[in-house]
Amino acid sequence: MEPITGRALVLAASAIGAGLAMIAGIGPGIGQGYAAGKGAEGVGRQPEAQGDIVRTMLLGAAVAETTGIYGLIVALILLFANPLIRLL
Amino acid sequence: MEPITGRALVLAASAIGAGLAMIAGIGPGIGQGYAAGKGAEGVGRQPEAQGDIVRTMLLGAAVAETTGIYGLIVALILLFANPLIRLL
Amino acid sequence: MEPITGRALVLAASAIGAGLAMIAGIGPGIGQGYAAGKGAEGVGRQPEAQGDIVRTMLLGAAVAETTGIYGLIVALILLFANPLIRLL
Amino acid sequence: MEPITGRALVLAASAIGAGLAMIAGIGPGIGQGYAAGKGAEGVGRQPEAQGDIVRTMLLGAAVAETTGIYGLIVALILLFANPLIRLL
Amino acid sequence: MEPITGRALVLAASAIGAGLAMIAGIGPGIGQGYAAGKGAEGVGRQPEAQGDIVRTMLLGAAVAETTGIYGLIVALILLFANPLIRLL
Amino acid sequence: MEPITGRALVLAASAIGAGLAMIAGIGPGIGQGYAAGKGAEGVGRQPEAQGDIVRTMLLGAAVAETTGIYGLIVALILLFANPLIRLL
Amino acid sequence: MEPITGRALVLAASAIGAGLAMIAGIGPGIGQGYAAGKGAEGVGRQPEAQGDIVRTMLLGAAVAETTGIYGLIVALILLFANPLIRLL
Amino acid sequence: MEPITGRALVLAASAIGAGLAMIAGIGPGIGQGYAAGKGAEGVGRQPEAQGDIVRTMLLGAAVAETTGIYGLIVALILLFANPLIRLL
Amino acid sequence: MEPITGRALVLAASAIGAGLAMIAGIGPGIGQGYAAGKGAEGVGRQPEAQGDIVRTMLLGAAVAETTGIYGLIVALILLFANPLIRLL
Amino acid sequence: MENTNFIMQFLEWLMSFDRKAVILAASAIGAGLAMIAGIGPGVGQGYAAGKGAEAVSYNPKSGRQATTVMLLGAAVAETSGILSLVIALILLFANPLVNLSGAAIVVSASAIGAGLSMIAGIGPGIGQGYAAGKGTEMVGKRPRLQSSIIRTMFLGQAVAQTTGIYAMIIALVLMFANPLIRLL
Ligand code: NA
Ligand code: NA
Ligand code: NA
Ligand code: NA
Ligand code: NA
Ligand code: NA
Ligand code: NA
Ligand code: NA
Ligand code: NA
Ligand code: NA
Repeated sequence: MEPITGRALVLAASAIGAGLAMIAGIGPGIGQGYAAGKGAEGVGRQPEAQGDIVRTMLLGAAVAETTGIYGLIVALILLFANPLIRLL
Repeated sequence: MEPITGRALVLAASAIGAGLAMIAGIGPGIGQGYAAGKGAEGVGRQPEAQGDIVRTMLLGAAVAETTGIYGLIVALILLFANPLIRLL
Repeated sequence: MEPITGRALVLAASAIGAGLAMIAGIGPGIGQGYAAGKGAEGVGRQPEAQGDIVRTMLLGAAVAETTGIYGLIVALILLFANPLIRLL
Repeated sequence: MEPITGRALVLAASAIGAGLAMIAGIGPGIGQGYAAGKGAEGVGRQPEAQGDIVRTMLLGAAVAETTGIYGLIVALILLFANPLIRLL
Repeated sequence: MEPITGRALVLAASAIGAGLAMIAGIGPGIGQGYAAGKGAEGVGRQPEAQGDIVRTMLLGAAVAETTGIYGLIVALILLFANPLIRLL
Repeated sequence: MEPITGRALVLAASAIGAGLAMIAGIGPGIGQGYAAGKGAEGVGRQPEAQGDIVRTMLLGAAVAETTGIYGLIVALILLFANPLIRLL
Repeated sequence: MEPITGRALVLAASAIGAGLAMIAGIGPGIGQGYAAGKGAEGVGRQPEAQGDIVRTMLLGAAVAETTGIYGLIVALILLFANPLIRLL
Repeated sequence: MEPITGRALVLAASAIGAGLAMIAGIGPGIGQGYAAGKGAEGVGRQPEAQGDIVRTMLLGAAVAETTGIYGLIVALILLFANPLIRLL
Repeated sequence: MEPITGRALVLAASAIGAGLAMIAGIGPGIGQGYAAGKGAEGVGRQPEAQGDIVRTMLLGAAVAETTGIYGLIVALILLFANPLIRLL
Repeated sequence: MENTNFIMQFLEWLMSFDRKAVILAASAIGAGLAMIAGIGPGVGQGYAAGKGAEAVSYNPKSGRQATTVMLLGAAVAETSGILSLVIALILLFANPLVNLSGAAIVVSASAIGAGLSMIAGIGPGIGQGYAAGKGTEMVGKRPRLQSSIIRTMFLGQAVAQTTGIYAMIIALVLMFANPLIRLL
């Protein structure tokens, strides 16, 4: 009969925290999709500038990805390298 | 009368964390839909550039998918390869 | 007065997790609707390109559906093939 | 039989707080994606101004990143330099 | 056997409050990203007005940052200068 | 052995209430960023009207700031001049 | 040993309710910022109509403020003139 | 030693319900601000139609206010004329 | 010492459910405000069509109101004609 | 036996109630959550209304036709709001969960899960309303192309409905064919 320990509580909260952190991914999804749409529009209008357009789109999308990555990193830390249970 | 164990608490929280992580999917859904609309608009205007437009749209949409995939991966980890219960 | 078992707690959390995962469906709904609007606009402007416009709209909408499907899959797993209760 | 301590409660709440703080990342993701789209559009229209466009886009995106970084910093403080447990 | 004290409860709530306060950062992220996109567009169209455009963009972005800073300050107060535990 | 008092519960809830109130800051951040973008666009198009444009932008942004300030005030009241604990 | 009373529970919930009510402030912040942007744009285009533009912008912004004020009033009632504790 | 009664639980939930109801105010704030921006734009373009524009803007804004008022009414009912405690 | 009854629990949850239902009001507020803005713009463009424009705006706004009304009805049912407590 | 564990204390407190009370309380919250879907149609139909007003101002002659398209498109955009209302009313007036056997906490969580699931309806509501607005705009501009514009609009709206349908299925499964209580 193993009761709920403090360790279990911290790990349970970590699972929820990891899920919450992933919600940040809404942002890059919307933003990069906007860039994709504008890129497709631009390529249709100026096919000769396709290289420049796609390169700018991808550069901007890379910048827009960062906060999604931050969320992923915090989630992976909570799941795989949980620093909180060491503080118990 | 089997009491709630710490293991059960962590697994319960993992179910909720997995659900939360999927919410990230809102972003790619909106963004890629925007790209789809812009792609359809562009193809209507420059049918001769259809190939370039659709390719750019799909490239941009692939980039916009990533944070949705991150959310899915975190959810699948919580469900199928839960690293937290090993820390109990 | 029936006591809560660990199994019940995990299943209860799975029901809530399934509900949360479906919220991802907001994204494809908005995005595909945007594509629908742009498609209707394009068909009105270039009726001769209707086939190309609708095909691009549907292709883009299919891409935008994925994260909604991910949410559905995670919900179905939680409801019908719950892997968490096997870990109890 | 180890009960849940106050320390465990604070650490569990810190895991959830860290997850919540990451949600700020939605903003920069959307905003920078918008900038990426506008940058790609601009480069297609005025290829000769590509340098200026991309530089302005990146400068503006850097400004838009800050609140995402604030969220990350608060999450990392909660995870790695938790000041609250020192107050117990 | 140290039970959960009122002090621990207040500190745990402070961790969650700090995380919630950071969510304000969504706003400046979106807004400043919009300004970045409009700035990049403007610089492409009127390169001769680049100085004025960028200066206006940064001035407006500074104004848009404030509520993100408010959220950060409230979070830092909760974490580092918690006034609530003095009221216990 | 100091148990959780009503005072502690109210103060804990105040920490969460303060965090929630800051979420209002999303609004001014988005709105003022929009104004910044429109201001930068306008200054690029009509440099001769820069003074009027910037003044109108700042006036409108000041109006848009108010609800963010309301949120901050409510949070500071909860943290520094908590009227609820006097009602206990 | 003072246990948690019903009075304390109501006051704690009032703190959270006050924080939730402030979230309404997102709306006026976005809306008035949009008006600010449109006002700045209009003033740049028709400087001769500046008086009319700004007056209409401010009138519309005043209308848009109301729901933010409602939220503030409900929060202040909960904090300073709590009618619920009288019903205990 | 006054324990938490059912009455206290209902009143506490009413405080939270009142706060939640106010969140509806986000909508009118955004919508009316959009109307304000469009009104200001229109007045700048057709100053001779100012009366008609402003009247239409205010009529539309009045319609947009209703759901914010509904939220306020439900909150005030919960706070000042709570029908639920009579059902206890 | 009167313990909390099941009736009280249901009524407390009804207060929260009523508050949640009102959040639907965000939608009509945004949508009708958009219609108000477009109506004002249209009236400025063709003042001679004012009657038709306003009538279409109001008709569309009436359609957009319904889900706000649904939310209000569900809230009022929970508050004034609670069918759940009859099932107890 | 005094339990010092606050999670166990809370769960024991919850289970001290009549099982029906816990399920009905969760149903009240689930009904409230389901209504949040109403944000979608509100935004979307309002967009259509604005586009309708705009179309009338551009082409007063085709105004009536554009208004008809606005109403058609907006009717489709109402779907998720109606579905959510139905789920909420079932939870309130014909609650299938209250007489379900099995652990009360699972049945209660199912009511909340059903409500959460319906929130997905925000998406189709906004998206279909946008399509309605664009359809209205184009029919106002090119009334002769009404049939192909409307057909494209409806096709796109149908595609945009799917995630709302998925959500309703999950809600109905949780309410009427709950697979979780079989696992107890
Ligand atoms: Na970024
Ligand atoms: Na991505
Ligand atoms: Na996708
Ligand atoms: Na920033
Ligand atoms: Na600001
Ligand atoms: Na304001
Ligand atoms: Na208002
Ligand atoms: Na309304
Ligand atoms: Na409606
Ligand atoms: Na779909």
